[in-house]
Amino acid sequence: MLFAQIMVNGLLLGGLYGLMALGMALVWGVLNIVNLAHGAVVMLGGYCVYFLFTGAGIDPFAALPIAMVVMFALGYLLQRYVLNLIIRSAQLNTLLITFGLDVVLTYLAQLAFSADFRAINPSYAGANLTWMGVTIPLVRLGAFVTALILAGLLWALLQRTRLGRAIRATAQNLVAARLYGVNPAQLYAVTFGLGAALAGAAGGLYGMVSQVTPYVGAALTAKSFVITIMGGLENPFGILLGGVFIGIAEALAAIYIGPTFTDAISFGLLLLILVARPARSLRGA
Amino acid sequence: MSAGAQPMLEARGLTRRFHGLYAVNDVSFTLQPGEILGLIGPNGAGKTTLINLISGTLFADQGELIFEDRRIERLHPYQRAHIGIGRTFQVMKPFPRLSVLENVTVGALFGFGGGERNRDKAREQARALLEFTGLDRRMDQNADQLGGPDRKRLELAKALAMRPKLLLLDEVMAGLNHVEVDEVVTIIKKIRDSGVTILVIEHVMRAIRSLSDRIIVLHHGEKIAEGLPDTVLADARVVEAYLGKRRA
Amino acid sequence: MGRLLAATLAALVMSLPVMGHAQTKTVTLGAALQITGPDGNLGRYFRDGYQIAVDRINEQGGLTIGGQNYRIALKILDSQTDLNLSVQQYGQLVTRDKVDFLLGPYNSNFTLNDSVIAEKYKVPMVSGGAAAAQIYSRGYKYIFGTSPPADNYFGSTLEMMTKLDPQPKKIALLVADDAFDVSVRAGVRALSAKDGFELVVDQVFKEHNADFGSLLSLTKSKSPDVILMGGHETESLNFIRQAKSLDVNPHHMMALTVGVPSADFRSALGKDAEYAFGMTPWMASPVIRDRWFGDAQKFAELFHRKLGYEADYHVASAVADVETFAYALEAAGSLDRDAVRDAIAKSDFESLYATIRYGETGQIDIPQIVIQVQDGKVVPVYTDHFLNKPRYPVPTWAKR
Amino acid sequence: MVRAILLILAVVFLAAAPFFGDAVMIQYGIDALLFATLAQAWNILGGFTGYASFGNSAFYGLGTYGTAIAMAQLHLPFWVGLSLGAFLAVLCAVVIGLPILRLRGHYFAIATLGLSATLAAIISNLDISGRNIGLILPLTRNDVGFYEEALALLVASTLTVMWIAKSRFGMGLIAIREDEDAAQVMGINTTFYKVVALMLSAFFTAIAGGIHAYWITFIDPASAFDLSLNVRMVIMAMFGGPGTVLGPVVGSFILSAVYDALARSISTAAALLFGMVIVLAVIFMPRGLWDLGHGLRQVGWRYFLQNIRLHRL
Repeated sequence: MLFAQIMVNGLLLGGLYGLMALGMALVWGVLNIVNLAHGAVVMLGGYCVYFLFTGAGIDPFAALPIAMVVMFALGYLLQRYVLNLIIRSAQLNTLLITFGLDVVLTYLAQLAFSADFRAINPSYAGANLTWMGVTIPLVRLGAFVTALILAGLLWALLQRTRLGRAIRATAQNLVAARLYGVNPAQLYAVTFGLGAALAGAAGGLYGMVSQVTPYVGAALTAKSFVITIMGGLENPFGILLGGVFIGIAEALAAIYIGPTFTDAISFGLLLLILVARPARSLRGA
Repeated sequence: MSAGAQPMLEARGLTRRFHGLYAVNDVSFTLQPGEILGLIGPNGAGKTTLINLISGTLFADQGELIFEDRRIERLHPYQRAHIGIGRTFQVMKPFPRLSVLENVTVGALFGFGGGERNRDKAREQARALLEFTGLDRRMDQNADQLGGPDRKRLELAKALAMRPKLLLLDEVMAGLNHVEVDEVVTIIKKIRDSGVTILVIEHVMRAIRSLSDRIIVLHHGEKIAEGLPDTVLADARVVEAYLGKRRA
Repeated sequence: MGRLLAATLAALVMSLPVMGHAQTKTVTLGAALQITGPDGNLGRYFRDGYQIAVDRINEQGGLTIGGQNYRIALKILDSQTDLNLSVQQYGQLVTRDKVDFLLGPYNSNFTLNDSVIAEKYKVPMVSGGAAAAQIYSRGYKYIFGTSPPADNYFGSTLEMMTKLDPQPKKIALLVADDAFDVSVRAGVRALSAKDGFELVVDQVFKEHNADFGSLLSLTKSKSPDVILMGGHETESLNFIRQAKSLDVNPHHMMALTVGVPSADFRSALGKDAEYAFGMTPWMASPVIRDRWFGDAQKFAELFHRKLGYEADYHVASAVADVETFAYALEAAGSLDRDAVRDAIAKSDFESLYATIRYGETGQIDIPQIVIQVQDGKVVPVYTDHFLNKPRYPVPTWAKR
Repeated sequence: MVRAILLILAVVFLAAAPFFGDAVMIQYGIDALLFATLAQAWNILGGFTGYASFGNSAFYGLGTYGTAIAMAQLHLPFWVGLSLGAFLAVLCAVVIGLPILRLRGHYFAIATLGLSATLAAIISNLDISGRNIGLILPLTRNDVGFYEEALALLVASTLTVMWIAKSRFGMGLIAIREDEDAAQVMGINTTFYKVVALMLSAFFTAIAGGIHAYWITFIDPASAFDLSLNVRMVIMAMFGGPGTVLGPVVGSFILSAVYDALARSISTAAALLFGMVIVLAVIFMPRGLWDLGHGLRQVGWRYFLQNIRLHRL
């Protein structure tokens, strides 16, 4: 019974992890930017939902789309007017600039919202249902389903729409993208915006199961890294699967190895996977 | 090609697949000391892959490579460079933010036998080679500021600086005008006369005909013809596979 | 540059009144606090606590040291929760800003590092926010602390548990792996062996852990009577919310080392904070007398009026730190650091925080008052006897 | 020649500085010198081969813990601790360097990041390293001594880089940075070269960590394996000029001073401004001060616009 419960915990948590990594994987795969400010955007999404909930009384799940729009706008502007300026610069420079952005966003959040922690706490936050002796927290279930829906939407967008095809073509090479008649600067900004929107949704959900402070970003960025590497850059559902894998691995490790080993496990797995993969398949990316 | 002569390089049944498709399939040939062997074939025939297999940039899935009595198919690229195999790249790989002189100095510092240990001496050797290839005017420019023809020359000078016994040339004349092609042909002949064995991939037929002692033809990864230039270029299969395709 | 200028001007203006009284001298206390950065929400308690104490003492005529009238000045720097910067800033306070004495930063880790500066330069430091045993067990002579020892945090809670009906037997103990909480754990293990409690769960989790799913499920499967949890506020908050969503109910009660006394924490939890047991070494009670503020309750009211939020034990502890210097300076009769250091070691006075007496190692030892959230308010329940009736046993999440 | 004399004068000046400056200057100096060493050590691999390591904080942590374990747990002298730390770091560089130096670009960066996080997590679970609580080293009141040690280490690492920049070995590293495939076929044993560069980098980083540990007297996993420390090494090296001899040193001195001044005068917004400085620096001078110097001399202020034109989409 404990085992089943642990598996369910890991699965549900993993869905949220996966959603968190989805935006990072999209931006990484298409724009070849490893966005160190990703966690900061997740954090801002959390604040967004928090204020919509406490300030305007909007249900947190209903507030998710609004937060996504706001984060899309932020992501669009960041890419269009900052990141696009250095996109052809050395690869390390994209890491550095997104690190700088992470610092800026974090400290702006600290100035605007203070270091107090904010939990998004709707009346049903602690509700759960029991099924065959396993307790399923409703909010986490909701988060998991949301992750599935958003991954599905992203998949459909990439596969079924003209915009999506242009984005995928960009991932292959920039020249191909021009054939779709899309302005690459615009396309880059839209892609980054989509990534930010997904991060924003993840942030809202994260605030419901945990809490938001200006400083949660770095840990979430690190987690997203691990999952992105696990899931690969190709398929949104692969990313979700990566998240679930890490979620379950951590949940099991906490019980059967020791709760202080969760980080050792997830980062150890990251290292192992990178080292074990055939070198050629990782080259140049 | 007398049976008694010791070949510089011998390939036996070289095979390399990508995602299940054969890029090079069961190719065998020999290369005699002091010879210039032309390697031709249509785009995608596996020419560059073959050079990659010889230089070690890629490992063969099957087959043997014998260089001067020595099995080399499992050697790393740098080890092959140390025993005297040098190459150029079709997609040129200069060190973009180094000067032309430094680019060539790298070749002299490493290459055959591990190269020259002293950086000053290596630089002197490089300077001499730049004069030989006609690049001495551009010595202090960064490699990424060179135009196409000069880049080709640089590619050649870098490979020569390694003092190779066997030189693999991958389309060093593509994009050059007539005058420039003739210059390069002269240079290559001079290189051969200095005792270097050469394998050359080329699309410029005029050049390949005048350069090569022998020619082999690849098509879909397989060797379809081998022999003297005039004979091979008249071969019906070659005309169909290669020339025919070019005209289409 | 403009800001720098403004800051300089402000400093000049502030120092004007002092210059006005030719006979009044100044003694300066310095601290590098976590005003911004991840610890910013607790760092500000210390900033505000130090400031209100200094202001109050000055308003009431300052101090008389060796027959000379003194005012206290306070120099506070923001370490931005950057450990390296914090050490540097303490060095700067001592050697460049020439402060006379040091007040501590928040949290054990920073104090461990910063007290090295105090020891190096032989400047007494009184710290209000560091309980870990390690700080005081190094044999350092210049560090004093007004946080009670971590290993006794659950002491009064366990004592209370022996007197409750129904009597709890099985304890689930979950603590973070930082210095403070590991000391807490050692204390609970020793005490529960003595009092005959059984530790059915005894787990250490990673500091800053955000997900307690596995640990809570494990706890649930062992059906303990009591859950004792030790971690930072963020961890405690996650722990309670996730306990609810996973329907984890100890049979009788749940108690936490930190969080319950802080308004920020309770408001983030809302109704879910109800029934939680916690602890504080301090309550805003009118029976605790103080030379400058009258009593603890009056202090709390003044603090709320001035700062707009509720004082908790961090603030009271910070005030006690300043008062320690006030008393010690008057006792020493000079600003000589070694004389003041010896006077601090001999401290024995009533403050709004507690009776201040430093032990052998320099750390104060005062009991924790067990508190419980009842109808949204913090109610003191137990010290060495019951103060108020605890709501016990605690109902399950479903029955609330 | 003039340059050599100037450099020697600069070192003599720095060595004499603590006898004239006050205690804060010395303290600030120790930090700045150690940071410069870290930037210089990062430069050996990152600047010359272009492999951006985020695992130097792992070497720093190993140096820190080697020293601390030797001194606090085994009661051995400082120099034994330093050697132990350096040995552990260099060993780690060899063992882990072989597999991860095959990875390129972002994948290498992330693998090294994973290395650092994994080591931190392991250290925080070991008894000998004091678990997550950390270790306390004996207190020494000798900041001038620490200052001179830090300076000596910086000089040693800079001399090493100077040698690299002039040697055949360094030429090999640079060739790897410029085009690794080409470097290989030209006869450079790229794996060997990269591993040696990583080992050198690990060595100096670990020693810096050990000195810092003894100076600060308290270490724990969070401070020993601090990722932001690694990011600072990268920023300082990049700001000064990666792959140059003095760029990382000058860059880190300038950034340390800027950060210090910001933190002192406008405390609260310092980190925010520092973040903005990074963003602006990447946009307007992506190749560091050295290149900026050349660029300004050649094209003046248009250098900044030229960078944008060169690197924008």
